[in-house]
Amino acid sequence: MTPTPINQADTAWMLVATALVLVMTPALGFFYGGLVRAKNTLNTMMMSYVALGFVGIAWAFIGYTLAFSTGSNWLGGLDNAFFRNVGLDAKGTIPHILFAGYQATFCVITAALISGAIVERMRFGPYVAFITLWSIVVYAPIAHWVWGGGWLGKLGALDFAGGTVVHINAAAAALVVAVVLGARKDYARQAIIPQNVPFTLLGAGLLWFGWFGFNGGSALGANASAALAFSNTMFAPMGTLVVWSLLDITRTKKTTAVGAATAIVVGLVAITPAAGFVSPVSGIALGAIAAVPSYFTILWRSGTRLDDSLDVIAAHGVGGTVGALLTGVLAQKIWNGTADGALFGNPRQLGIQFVAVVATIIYSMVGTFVILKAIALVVPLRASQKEEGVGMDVTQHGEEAYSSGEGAILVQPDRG
Amino acid sequence: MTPTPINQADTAWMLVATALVLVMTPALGFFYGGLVRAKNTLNTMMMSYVALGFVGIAWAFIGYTLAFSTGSNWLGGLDNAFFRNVGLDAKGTIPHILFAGYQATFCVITAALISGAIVERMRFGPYVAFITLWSIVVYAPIAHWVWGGGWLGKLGALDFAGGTVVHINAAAAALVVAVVLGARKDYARQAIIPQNVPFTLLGAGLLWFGWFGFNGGSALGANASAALAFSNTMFAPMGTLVVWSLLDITRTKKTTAVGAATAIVVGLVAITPAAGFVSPVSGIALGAIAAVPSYFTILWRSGTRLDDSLDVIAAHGVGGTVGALLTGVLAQKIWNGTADGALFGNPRQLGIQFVAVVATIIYSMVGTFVILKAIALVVPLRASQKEEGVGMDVTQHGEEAYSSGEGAILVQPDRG
Amino acid sequence: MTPTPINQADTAWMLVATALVLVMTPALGFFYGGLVRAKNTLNTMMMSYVALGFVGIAWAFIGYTLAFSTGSNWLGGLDNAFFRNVGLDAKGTIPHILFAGYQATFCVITAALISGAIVERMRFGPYVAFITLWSIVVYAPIAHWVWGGGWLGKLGALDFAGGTVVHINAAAAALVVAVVLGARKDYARQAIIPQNVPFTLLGAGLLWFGWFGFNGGSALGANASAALAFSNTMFAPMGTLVVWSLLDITRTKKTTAVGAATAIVVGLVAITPAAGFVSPVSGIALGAIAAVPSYFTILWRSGTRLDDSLDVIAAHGVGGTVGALLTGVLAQKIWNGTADGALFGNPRQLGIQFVAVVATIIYSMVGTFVILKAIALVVPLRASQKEEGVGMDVTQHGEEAYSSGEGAILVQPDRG
Amino acid sequence: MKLVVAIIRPEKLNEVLEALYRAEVRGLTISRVRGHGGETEAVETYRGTTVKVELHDKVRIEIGVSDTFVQPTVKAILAAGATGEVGDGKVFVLPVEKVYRIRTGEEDRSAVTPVVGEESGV
Amino acid sequence: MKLVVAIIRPEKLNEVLEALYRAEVRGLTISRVRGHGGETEAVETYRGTTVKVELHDKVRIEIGVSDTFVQPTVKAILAAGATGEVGDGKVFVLPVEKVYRIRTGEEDRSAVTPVVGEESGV
Amino acid sequence: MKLVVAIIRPEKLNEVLEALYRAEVRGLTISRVRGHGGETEAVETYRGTTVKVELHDKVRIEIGVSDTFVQPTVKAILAAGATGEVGDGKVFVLPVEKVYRIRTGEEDRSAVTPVVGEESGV
Ligand SMILES: Nc1ncnc2c1ncn2[C@@H]1O[C@H](COP(=O)(O)OP(=O)(O)O)[C@@H](O)[C@H]1O
Ligand SMILES: Nc1ncnc2c1ncn2[C@@H]1O[C@H](COP(=O)(O)OP(=O)(O)O)[C@@H](O)[C@H]1O
Ligand SMILES: Nc1ncnc2c1ncn2[C@@H]1O[C@H](COP(=O)(O)OP(=O)(O)O)[C@@H](O)[C@H]1O
Repeated sequence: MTPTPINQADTAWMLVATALVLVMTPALGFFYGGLVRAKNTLNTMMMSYVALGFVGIAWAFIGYTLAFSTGSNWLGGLDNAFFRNVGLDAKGTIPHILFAGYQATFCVITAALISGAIVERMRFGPYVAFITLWSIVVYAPIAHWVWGGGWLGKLGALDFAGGTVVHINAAAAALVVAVVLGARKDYARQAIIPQNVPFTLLGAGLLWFGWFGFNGGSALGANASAALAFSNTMFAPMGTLVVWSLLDITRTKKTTAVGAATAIVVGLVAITPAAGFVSPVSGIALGAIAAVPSYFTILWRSGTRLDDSLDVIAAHGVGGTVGALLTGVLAQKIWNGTADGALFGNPRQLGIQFVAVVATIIYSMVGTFVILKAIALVVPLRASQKEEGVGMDVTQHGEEAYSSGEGAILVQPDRG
Repeated sequence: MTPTPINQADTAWMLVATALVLVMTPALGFFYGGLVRAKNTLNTMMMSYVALGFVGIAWAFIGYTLAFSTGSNWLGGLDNAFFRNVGLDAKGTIPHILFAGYQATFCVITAALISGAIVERMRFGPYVAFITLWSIVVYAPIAHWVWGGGWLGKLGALDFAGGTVVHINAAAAALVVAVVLGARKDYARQAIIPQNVPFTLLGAGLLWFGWFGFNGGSALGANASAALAFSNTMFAPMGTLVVWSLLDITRTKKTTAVGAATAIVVGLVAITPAAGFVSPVSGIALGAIAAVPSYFTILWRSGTRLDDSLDVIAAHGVGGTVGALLTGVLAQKIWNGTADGALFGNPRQLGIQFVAVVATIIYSMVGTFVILKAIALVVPLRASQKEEGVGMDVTQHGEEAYSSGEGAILVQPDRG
Repeated sequence: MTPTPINQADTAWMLVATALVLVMTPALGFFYGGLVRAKNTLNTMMMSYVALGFVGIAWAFIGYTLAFSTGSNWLGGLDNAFFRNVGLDAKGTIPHILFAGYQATFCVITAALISGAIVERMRFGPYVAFITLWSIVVYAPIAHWVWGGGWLGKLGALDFAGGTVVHINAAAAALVVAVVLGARKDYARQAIIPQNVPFTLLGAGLLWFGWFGFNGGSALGANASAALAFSNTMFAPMGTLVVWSLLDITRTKKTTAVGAATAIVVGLVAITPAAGFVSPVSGIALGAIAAVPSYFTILWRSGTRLDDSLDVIAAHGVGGTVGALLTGVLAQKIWNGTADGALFGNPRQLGIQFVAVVATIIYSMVGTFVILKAIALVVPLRASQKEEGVGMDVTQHGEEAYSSGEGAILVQPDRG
Repeated sequence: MKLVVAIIRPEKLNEVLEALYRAEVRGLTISRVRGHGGETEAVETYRGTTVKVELHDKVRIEIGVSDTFVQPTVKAILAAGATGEVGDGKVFVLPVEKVYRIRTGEEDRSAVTPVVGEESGV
Repeated sequence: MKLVVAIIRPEKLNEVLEALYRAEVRGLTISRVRGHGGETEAVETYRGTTVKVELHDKVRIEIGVSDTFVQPTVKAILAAGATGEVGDGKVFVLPVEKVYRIRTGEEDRSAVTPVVGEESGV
Repeated sequence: MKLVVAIIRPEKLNEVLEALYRAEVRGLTISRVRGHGGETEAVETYRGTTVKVELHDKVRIEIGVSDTFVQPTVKAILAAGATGEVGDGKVFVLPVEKVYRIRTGEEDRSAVTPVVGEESGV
């Protein structure tokens, strides 16, 4: 297999971008893990970390080919199953295997994102089964629709780095899982307070860092498009953070750290579909605007019985939808060489974006529901009330996050 | 806007360098946040994180143009206000917007650095107002003087990555704020002990990591100068760490972890102005030498009434000054192609460096003082004694860093 | 010194790769630091951090030249002592000083790896002396053998990024140090439980991130080989993580977070020698297979009197050996352009790999033993029982990791 | 004067606090403790090591009350703290010789009678 | 023998320790607790949720003293621990039947008399 | 009924628990505390600041026992908790007026008699 020529500079950047996206999954583990109660810390983190194993391998075996190999409008073929024919020759301007690895990191984090809706109560085994199947049955097809040569891409839907494929998709799934599982037993009865806000801030900081690879890397090379996407990924969340802080101050006279961490993520989500399509100033505007609906969704949601525990819907669903639609408004051909949005004389784009959002939501919800019900036929999805009370760390993993070792008796090894 | 050609390899490196510098601000939040008391953790971290919002947006709107667009010897013009004319065409060899984004990260962290002098007592609103104004009124002009075509650059001042613009500047401001605010009520009366030294070590590790983008990226391309700056950024702090540890052992028979973290930062600060100008061996020497004055400044400072709480002056002021002056001593034309230092036959360079240091200190102190007093006319800068006692996390942000949720009663939402 | 031409894209990638490997040492500090008891947190972390000082400087002064300058089959010469003649001209396609810096990060982390075997009991001074000497006397020669033009390289031993030089080497040393020091006083008598599993997960995540530079960078350029090594570094540990989780479930009905973190490291270790030599599918297989022996070695080891406290031998020794040998089995010329393994018609390669493994183990063990005994002539290696009881943080560093400041009385400064 | 010391389940804390509130008990002090009783032990595994955790998280409540308040206080705790499963905890009533309010130096009965008044803390 | 149990403000701990030192009280044990009294409640907000934190950080000091030491001990605490604002805490004096020093098995009075002697701990 | 309160070294906790187990003491509650006694102080340095840490980590054990169990309980603690070096801690025996088991409302003796029975917790 003699590799066909690759562009070295593009390869250099995509190597880095891939590493950056990979680190987002641990970062997500910390973002989420800081927000739960101490007795569920490890379980919440593991919900992200484990995706790096099972979802990643599922991607290598079957997900990649379903998403990216030549196939129909709806699904890829099996040419690249088990990474067959995925070698060092160029796909675009970079080695094919690097492209496949880059895309793997997207699939992994998308699956992990869902966990925010179901922390502190879902049994770990069924969770692993769920995200693995979901990555194949739900993620791969939608990725194919938009990026793999499927119908949404052909329709002209703009999704630079995954507003629909990643964020809206994950949020739609999150909604379904949260409803199917039901609320935590203490939800809306007791105060459930973040155990470690610094971890959440750390997660937000590392997510931002990794997101440069997520959006900037989606240009698939070290080019002007990457620079644009990169800059928008910097400035849009800055705008979100400012507006969010001002909303916080207006409402409660205080800016919160959890709020700041949330704002960063919302801004990153919202700019994701738009990153390479809109000008930097539009990017700031987009980030600033996106703060508002997500902010108020969180306020509203916490008053309902919907225990979307870490607000996946508000951050990724609402943020992603606002971003996807505003992409259809603010896109500029002079910046992206591809298409204008409604504000620049092409209202049709907004319609296309709308179709993409709706199609993604419907498919994701149905697919998620089917997978969950299938698993529930075999094993119960939810931990018992008692397990929930004791905490998922001890009951699911046999470990505690922070331990002083008091009163722990050594049982094994007793051979020594 | 058809982009003029960019160098792809330079772009690849500068994309990464920008991401690296951005992550330094969260890293700083952890470095600082570990050193305060638990009740002020979030507030301290937020002082860094919030700069990513307000200072970043101020930079996009006005700071960048004042620093880098064509103007006078003293200040840039308004050509690039609100990122007007900042597009994908090349500035140097990389897209203009990427250059602007790279520089944004410098402005953000410089503002955040100041917070180390005023933790555990400054009200959050005035703090945000202060750093935002400061980034426009103090940072942008000084950046213009040195890097934007201003008088210090013309004079021949060598500041590779911001010894004066960033570190001395921030430290001079820190001195003024610390004096204007006064010492914490418990300062020099009670032992104030770091709440989480691992966080400080984490911050130091991530700062080092990010600093490779800070110094290496200041070459603005993937070239030999970047490699030199990069290597110096690795080896100089190693030298500092060795000398600092030996000083620690000599004085107290123990090496401290807080000391190691501090040494790393001091070494990084000191090499910053010199990074692309001196040989690797000179870099090690510079790092080793720089340990001494900062070490003893910390010892001395903690015996005074000057509550520069996290020793911004010792680390960034003294470290930065030592670095800036030694740049004037150790620079070598055969390594940098630009200028020799005093040791290599050009004593005049040392004089120029001295002028740059003094000018920066004076302007920064005056500017800082004026901004602070202006804000103090509108709102009090300092939290009340009682708020200080209770802690800034609860009083400024309505949150606790670590919570077990005991005795927390759910008030809202009561609609559900 | 006019620099000879470098490849800019290669340089861009190697700048990043170097930064990535550097961050692995702090990451290791967190991986290890989370696994010990709270009273030894800082000491354990410092064992990694301090290597960034002393070992790094030893490398610049003498280690690099012994490893990489022209010399005999057994050892390099002194041409590059104190970085003489290490400038900006190209070594391969990147600046020489960048190459030297990249290699420095390998030496640093290898030394730090050893500390996992001796936490919670070794005095800090002797430890620093030990790793510094070790990096010169043991690491530099072995690196020379394999990568610096020495006999193992000439023999045709395949070690892409350090399976023998780094991991087996460190593990062999770890075994000797653990035996020489003896077990912790509480070992196998009390339950010794990880103080902060999230730190361990954080460390594992950042190690993975940094390892992309470790393996991907070992291609020394942004080329197809880097892409292959990079992808294997992603997918192999995914395979390990899956198998490890399944072993955990089979044995205890629970997947553990400490196990997941360990699995990631084991997978990374195992793929290290093979990364650029085997196909992605072979990489996954290699990662999956490597889980088994390390898993059972940990189980077995904890039942013995060998207090290899954080299982350096199981993770790095066994994992590295499995990887090195499987490299000799699974290597494919069509992927690496260099050599086939046993499975592809070249059984001799397996023999060569075996020689490399055995030679490394023997030299490392002997060298380690001699250094330790030499130091022990001058100072005791081990803390007293009482110091061990009180904890190494207070006794070796005069600090506590987490402090609330209760009952701490300010002694100095009393001048103020 | 008596000191009522109760060991309860952490998850029952809020209910107990509410019950005490309704019983007009205003002042109390709590701390996190770990207890051993008839509860099943948890088994944890860390790498090769298996560990039996014999102690369970509990909350200790300490309430100084004047004699007439002892019965209502104990009743409130018993009612709100019970789940019926092993591990609910215990209540101890200890005799107290003297109580002082630090702020005023008041003694005994008046030391534990709450003053609703000027602000303090946050 | 008596056991003096004091609940004080954490920020007053150092002053109280010093006062006790001057009163020649040498042995004591402290723990972090959280208390509820007349203090104003703190309101915190986490995303959409508003929470009222009714418990305030306090420090609990436990001091075993022989009878003649009770008054000086209590006085020291009252003097050093008071700020005059609600939330200063309480002191309870409990009867003790027996005290042992674990190291020697000594009982009662001699069990709480400090020995300044050989080293221990660090 | 009595309440035995012991302050011991953390590193001795496991041995003491075992000794209590052998003495057939089943129920107890522990908490992390910090103590001051005759122990040497630790000196710590943070940047320019030197600090004397006067408090040492200890564990507090609280055991409600019926009168006949007091002696065995105390003996077990004294035997297992002693190292002979300063800092081993103290045992206090306090009178108790009443004990309740929260789960059942049982009182006194039967409140502290362990039931080995149905599961609970994990
Ligand atoms: N004798 C005792 N002294 C002190 N605390 C006790 C005693 N017995 C039980 N406890 C505390 O009460 C908790 C529950 O006790 P347990 O006997 O298991 O419950 P139950 O009373 O429901 O049978 C224990 O975890 C421990 O904290
Ligand atoms: N009856 C009580 N029993 C136990 N602790 C109490 C009692 N009353 C108050 N406390 C403790 O004392 C602290 C301060 O009490 P509070 O009544 O607010 O103060 P003050 O005595 O100044 O009016 C509380 O936070 C609580 O920890
Ligand atoms: N009078 C006391 N009241 C309460 N706790 C005490 C008292 N004296 C000692 N302690 C506790 O016992 C621990 C050891 O006490 P110390 O007097 O140093 O030991 P020893 O009894 O071995 O001389 C102290 O750290 C403290 O926690």
